[in-house]
Amino acid sequence: METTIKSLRKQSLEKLYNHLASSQKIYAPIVTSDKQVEFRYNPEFRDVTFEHIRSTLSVKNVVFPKIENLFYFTNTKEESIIKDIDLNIIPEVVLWGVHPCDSAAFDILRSIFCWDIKDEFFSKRLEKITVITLSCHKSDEFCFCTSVNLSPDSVKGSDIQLSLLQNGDYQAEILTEKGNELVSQVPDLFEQPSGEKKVIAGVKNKFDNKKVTSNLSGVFEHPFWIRNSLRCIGCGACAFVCPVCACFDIQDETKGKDGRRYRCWDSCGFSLFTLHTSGHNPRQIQSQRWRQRIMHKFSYMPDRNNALGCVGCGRCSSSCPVDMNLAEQLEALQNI
Amino acid sequence: MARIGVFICHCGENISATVDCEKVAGTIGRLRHVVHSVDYKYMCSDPGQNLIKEAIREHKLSGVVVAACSPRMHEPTFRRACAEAGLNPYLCEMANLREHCSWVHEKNDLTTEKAIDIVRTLVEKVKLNAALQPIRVPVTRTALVIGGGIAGIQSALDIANTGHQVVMVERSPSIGGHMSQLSETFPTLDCSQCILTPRMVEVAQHPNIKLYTYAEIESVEGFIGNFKVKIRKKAKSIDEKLCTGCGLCTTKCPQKKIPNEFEQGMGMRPAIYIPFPQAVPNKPVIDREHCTYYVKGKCKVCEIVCPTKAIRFDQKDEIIEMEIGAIVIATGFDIKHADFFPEYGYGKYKDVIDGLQFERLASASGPTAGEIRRPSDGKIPENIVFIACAGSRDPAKGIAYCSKICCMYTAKHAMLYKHKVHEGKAYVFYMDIRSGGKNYDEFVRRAIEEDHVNYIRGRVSTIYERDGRLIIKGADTLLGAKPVEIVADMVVLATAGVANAGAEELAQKLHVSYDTYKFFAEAHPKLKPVETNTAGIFLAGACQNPKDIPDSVSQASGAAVKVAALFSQSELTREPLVAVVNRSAPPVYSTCVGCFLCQSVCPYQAIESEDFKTRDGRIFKTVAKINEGLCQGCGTCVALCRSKSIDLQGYSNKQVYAEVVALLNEY
Amino acid sequence: MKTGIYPGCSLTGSARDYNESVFALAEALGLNFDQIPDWNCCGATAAHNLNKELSIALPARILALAEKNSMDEIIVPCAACYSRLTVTQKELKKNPELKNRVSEILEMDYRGTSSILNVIEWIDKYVMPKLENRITKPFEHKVACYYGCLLVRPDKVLNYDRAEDPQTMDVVMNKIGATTVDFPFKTECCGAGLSISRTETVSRLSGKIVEDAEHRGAEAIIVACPMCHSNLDMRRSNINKYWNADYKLPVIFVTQAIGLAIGLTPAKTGLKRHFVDVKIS
Amino acid sequence: MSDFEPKVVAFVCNWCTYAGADLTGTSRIKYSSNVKIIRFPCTGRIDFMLLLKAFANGADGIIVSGCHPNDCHYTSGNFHAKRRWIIFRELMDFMGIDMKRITFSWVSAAEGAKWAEVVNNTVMRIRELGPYKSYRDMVNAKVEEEVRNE
Amino acid sequence: MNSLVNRAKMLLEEKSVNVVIGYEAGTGGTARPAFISESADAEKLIYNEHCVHNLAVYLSKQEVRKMGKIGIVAALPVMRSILMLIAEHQVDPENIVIMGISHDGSLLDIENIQVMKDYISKSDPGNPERYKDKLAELNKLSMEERFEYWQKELSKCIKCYACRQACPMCYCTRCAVEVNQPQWISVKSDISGNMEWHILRAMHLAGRCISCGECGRACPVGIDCHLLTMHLSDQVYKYFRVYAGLSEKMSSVLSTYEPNDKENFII
Repeated sequence: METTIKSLRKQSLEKLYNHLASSQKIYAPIVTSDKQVEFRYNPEFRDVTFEHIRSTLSVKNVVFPKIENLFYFTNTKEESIIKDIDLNIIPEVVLWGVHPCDSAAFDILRSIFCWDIKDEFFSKRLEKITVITLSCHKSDEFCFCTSVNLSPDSVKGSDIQLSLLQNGDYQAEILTEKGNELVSQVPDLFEQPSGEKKVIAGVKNKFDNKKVTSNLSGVFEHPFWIRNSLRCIGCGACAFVCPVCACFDIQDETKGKDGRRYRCWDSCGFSLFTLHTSGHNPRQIQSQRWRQRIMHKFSYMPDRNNALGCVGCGRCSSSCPVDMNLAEQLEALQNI
Repeated sequence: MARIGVFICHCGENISATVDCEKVAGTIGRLRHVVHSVDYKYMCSDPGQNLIKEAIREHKLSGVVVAACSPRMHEPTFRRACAEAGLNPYLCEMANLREHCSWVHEKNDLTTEKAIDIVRTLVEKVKLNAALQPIRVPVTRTALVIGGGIAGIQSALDIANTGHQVVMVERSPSIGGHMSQLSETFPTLDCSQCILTPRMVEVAQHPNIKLYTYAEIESVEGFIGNFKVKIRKKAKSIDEKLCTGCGLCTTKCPQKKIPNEFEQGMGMRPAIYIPFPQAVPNKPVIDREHCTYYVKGKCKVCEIVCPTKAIRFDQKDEIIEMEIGAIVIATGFDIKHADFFPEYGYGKYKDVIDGLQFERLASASGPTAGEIRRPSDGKIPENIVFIACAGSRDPAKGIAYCSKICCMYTAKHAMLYKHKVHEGKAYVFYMDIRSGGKNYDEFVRRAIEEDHVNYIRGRVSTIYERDGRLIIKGADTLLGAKPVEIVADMVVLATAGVANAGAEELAQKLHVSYDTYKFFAEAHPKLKPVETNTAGIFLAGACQNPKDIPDSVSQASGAAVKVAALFSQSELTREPLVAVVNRSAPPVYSTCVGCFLCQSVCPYQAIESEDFKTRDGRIFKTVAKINEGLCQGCGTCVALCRSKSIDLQGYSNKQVYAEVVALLNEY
Repeated sequence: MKTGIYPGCSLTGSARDYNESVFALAEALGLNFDQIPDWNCCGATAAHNLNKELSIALPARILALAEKNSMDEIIVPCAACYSRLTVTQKELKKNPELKNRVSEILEMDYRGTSSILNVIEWIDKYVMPKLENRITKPFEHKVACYYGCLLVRPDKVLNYDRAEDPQTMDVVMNKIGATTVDFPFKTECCGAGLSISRTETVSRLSGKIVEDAEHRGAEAIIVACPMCHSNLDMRRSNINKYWNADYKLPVIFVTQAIGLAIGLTPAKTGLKRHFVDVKIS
Repeated sequence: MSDFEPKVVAFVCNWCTYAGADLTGTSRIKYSSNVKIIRFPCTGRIDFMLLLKAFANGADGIIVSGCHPNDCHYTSGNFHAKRRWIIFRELMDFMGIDMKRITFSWVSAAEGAKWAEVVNNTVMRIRELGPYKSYRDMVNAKVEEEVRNE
Repeated sequence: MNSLVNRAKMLLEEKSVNVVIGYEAGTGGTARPAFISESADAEKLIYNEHCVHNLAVYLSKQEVRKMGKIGIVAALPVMRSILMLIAEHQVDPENIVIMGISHDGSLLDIENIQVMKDYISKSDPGNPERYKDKLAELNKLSMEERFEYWQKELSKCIKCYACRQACPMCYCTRCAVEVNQPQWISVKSDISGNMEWHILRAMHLAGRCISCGECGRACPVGIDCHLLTMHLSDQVYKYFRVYAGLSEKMSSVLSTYEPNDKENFII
């Protein structure tokens, strides 16, 4: 459908939120006591923040939870009986106040989870969400969406996009049927556009990702990797906060005769990630793992999923204990 | 796929009276991997054991759980049975349904449920058991005895008489130790040397004993059955083969003013000397510290007079290396010397002497030919005072323990004095009289009643000299702590028995532990009084704590039996329940990161290190390695190891973890 | 390095002779030290029987004053005072709570920084080095050094000289030419404070000390404690009465002996004040 | 809580407490059947993680018992254990895990009666405390998005 | 900080080290660890209040070990970590040159381990002041409240192991959480799994933690996990009178014992 533009008064925003919150699960960002920005289910409107630059974690957990049970089993003397998970109990969720970079990640995740066989857990969850994005009117030195073909007000993966207007009201772009359906529940909150201008943050373009991608094909053995990864201490923070990282581990857990198989987040930053039973590890040292991380996002994925594995949210860099600044390194790679 | 057989024993009525054995067998039979589950009246009986053996063969069992009495009772029985049926014995576990269940609970469902839980737990464990092979360690059947005192002599002879080789190392020029210095011995008053010297000679002549005197332990490596020992043979400066021991050199040596150690400094000896007439070997050594030639660079009188030209001034210390299977430490004790008691004026007044000095005075072969004459002027003392517990049982002086032998030898001393100086008066200051032992108390009574030795219960505060006599000030606690003052001609201090000089150093060389007083520590105060913590090293005599002759001798024989038992086979086989540090293919080699904290927890020094080298020989990884000869399998290192790189066979992490889960969950 | 001196009551009273000898010696050898201003009683042997806090607070104040006047070390000629001050310093060192409490009581802060010298230590440290070719009249006499109790006991606290058969004073005396007899009564009790309450006892105990010294041919008893001195010297008549003897040998402070050795007059070293005439010089 | 039967796991060393418990049996001293024993060579072998696992798997109480100081069959295993437990308890307490639910004891091979006493007192205490629900709830707590068959 | 730069220059020029591990300017006025192997780059080195990372963590990395002689900029916590690493055979003192930084940020002259120990001995080995309030606050809570607190905190944990990776004493090449036979710690990051992980971590650091607080700082989701190890540091001192990282010879508290260790809970 083609986009319709409406405007929402500040007060109506609260009405809209409370309407949604009362009728279903809504996942919205708040600021915690220790200054962390966290998404919570159905928080009070007064707690919901509209000022955050980025939440500590992305919202990927709504479609790719850190723990996803795959099935249950019971071992009898003779056999193992498997019990599947009923996916229909996965609830509808409205994502509120998600920034464009995070919403853009959903498509990329889809390209990973459904590139050949459709991952039913993922796609079931994906169809259950409605995304109300909030375009960015603030940014910081870690942001670089503009360098990965996005912008502070891009509408990728969004059903309704809210943007702050100069007079403090909000503009609503209704982008999809899902969005439309939602609006139709409370039509009178949405008024005709006032013509006010949107407040949109500036995000400096730091590198040309095409250039980076083409450069990467030739630098696998380049000393760059060692030099620029010595600092890396090899934790999984970057991968776990990343809205796009989709690596997972599959585990069985048994207690007595009952057990379950689940999948949970994993990271290519861990040395264990590629460790073979033999003791051989194809990615033995951190530089190789760091290279893998960048290669995967900026070389392999463009080529295999024809999408960049990065939305420029800057979380990996802001949460890195030793300031491994991704954008900075990509910049370097562009001029390598 | 595991195939477990479970055998529930009724133990007659002992178990079945409170536990529903059929139900247990039935429930367990429904568990995964349990292919055979039965109950029977007496599993330990022959038919019972056969039941197990047949089942092993018939059902091709990969593991067996016998639910019966305590494993501490019958584990060996059933493991043997399994072995006989061709199943590795370590694939058999016991569930303790009797001591830990039927005997301690009432008959009800809970008790039966508990029984089921216990058995299930062992089933889950046994699934993870590994087929272990007993550890075989080769044994070099040669014993090393350190110290040539009575304890060392006894051990050496006993071991040698079982037909095994013995190497004896003695630090001084002759064996014999303190016992050779003693005059008569309590409680029989028979002459010490008369009973000792034959033993000394026996040692020297025994075909199975190699004797090194004037020698010390340089270093000890290795472990039980496989020690590598270096012995430093100090230069005696004579050729023992040529020397006939005629002693001419010793009479001609111009340097004669050296305090005689054997006489406890109460006589003099030359620089080339034989410690005492009955010394073994009876050949002189040159004391290079005092020999005029070594001090001034000329003399060599001995060389000139020696009829066989046996003197070797240029002789060097010699290091002898040997393989040893077991070690007996018999380094003995020493007594507290010197100005330990300023208030007693020891060292200041010639006539205040210690017990050993008195032994020499009383000894027929001593400086006074057995007459009790005081050192200062050779006068026979009319009054003599003996002070027991001079240092012992006196924490203020740092010696809190009782030296054990003093009560007896003080009584003996008093007696000897009275026998030699009939009109003399002997006083003994004591705290308590500790005369436990065969005929010991009778002996003390004799001293008091027949020989009229005057026992005063109390301590001496000070001794001082006045007009050539000694004033002893003390208290008589039996007379209401009345101060007593005695004028005597001589005082004998029963100074505390202490660890021998160098005991600590030796202990460190041998890696055996020692107590705060530097006495060697036994492995267990009650049940392993002869063993040390280090397998293959044993204790004999007063190196463990002050002991009298009978105690030393019996412990020495005890140590000898331990050695003989160890030598009874060419290989020693040990339970394979030991720790192992994991090993894996390169480039990992082991997940051990080599922090070696395990080394400091191990009570047995069983943790060594192993290097991994690159082709060019560069060490790139050093990890821990367990010496299974030394490891006793306590597993303390296992619980400590952060990376879980050490595991304990028989109680592996997988096994104990499985037990916890199995005990608490439905299966 | 600033040195202070704490005289205590004795040296300003019954033991003025001692005090004079110390100052005379210092003056003669050009050693200087200042008296601790506003010093108070050390509590001596009495206080700690009554009230622990008091017995600690009194000496603590003295030490605090010393610190306040930035004295790095203080000379304490009286053995009793020396004992109290040292005990206090040790006590407060191992007991911070008490330390704070004491500071409260005193309303002064106490750090325990200034070190305490007994008279022998002072002699060793300052006098001895200066004696080089100052000894004009070597003290060539046979003497018995009497240490008493407070100079060496409790040895765990003072750990100065060995409690049994101490030697330091003998060494000093030998240095100035004296021969010291082997004296078993070095640390025997002189009766101390009983001097007032039970003169009898003092006569008996001190008598033994004097007797043995004389018996061993000593020409004088050398002391370093006012209490010992008063018992052996001031009480001599009682002693002689008690033992009906006529002991004449004088009791001389170690500082006096040194004084004489470097040629100071008996008067200057306070010898004239003794009860038992000091014939030797 | 009348019908509440506590689950108590006992971690004991082979040489003292296990033998002691054997003696309890041979002396026919009765005690509560809620306790089930797991045998270790030495208290030094007992990994603190096993205690957590016991709670995680539904234990309401735990007993850890070995040789008295100086009686350790391996001379020092129990001393090391002692240090480990001193620290472990402080950590548990700091994290709010209830140490009243763990009994630490020295029971020698001669103290059959003491073993029965230790067991009964522990079981009695756990009965009063009730099931260790708060820990179990934590173990079963799920992640918001998690879907389970229950 | 010129003296630091010059020192680094000198060390690199005279080849007494192959690399200097220090700090350089990071994103948005912060600082971050830097590896300087060319004397020309020494200019990059800085030292200011942002330089908090415990650089000792790099010394046990195999790729760093391969570099041979290493110069390391070491403030107090780094020095103490280095002593621990030497004590536990992870660092060869011959292989490192310590560029000590005093509490006021000036360059120290540390020519050998002894000098470093002497410097360390002058400082308070206990937990840094800034953590004490929080510790006290938690200790004031009831047991239930503490349980609540930690459950809430640890539910945030995503098992990224930044706490482990940032810790110099967590140098194991295989961490216990990576053991899956048995699976001591569940891989997923649910509360109990997280709780078990942090208990394990704290226990493994008991008597070894030198209280630099890096684990807590590194945590991307803001869990104060350093309080666990710091609390144990307090306890270790309380019971055993020991602080970690004061000597290169000490064996850790849990691998040693005193027969008379006092406890009040064993019946």
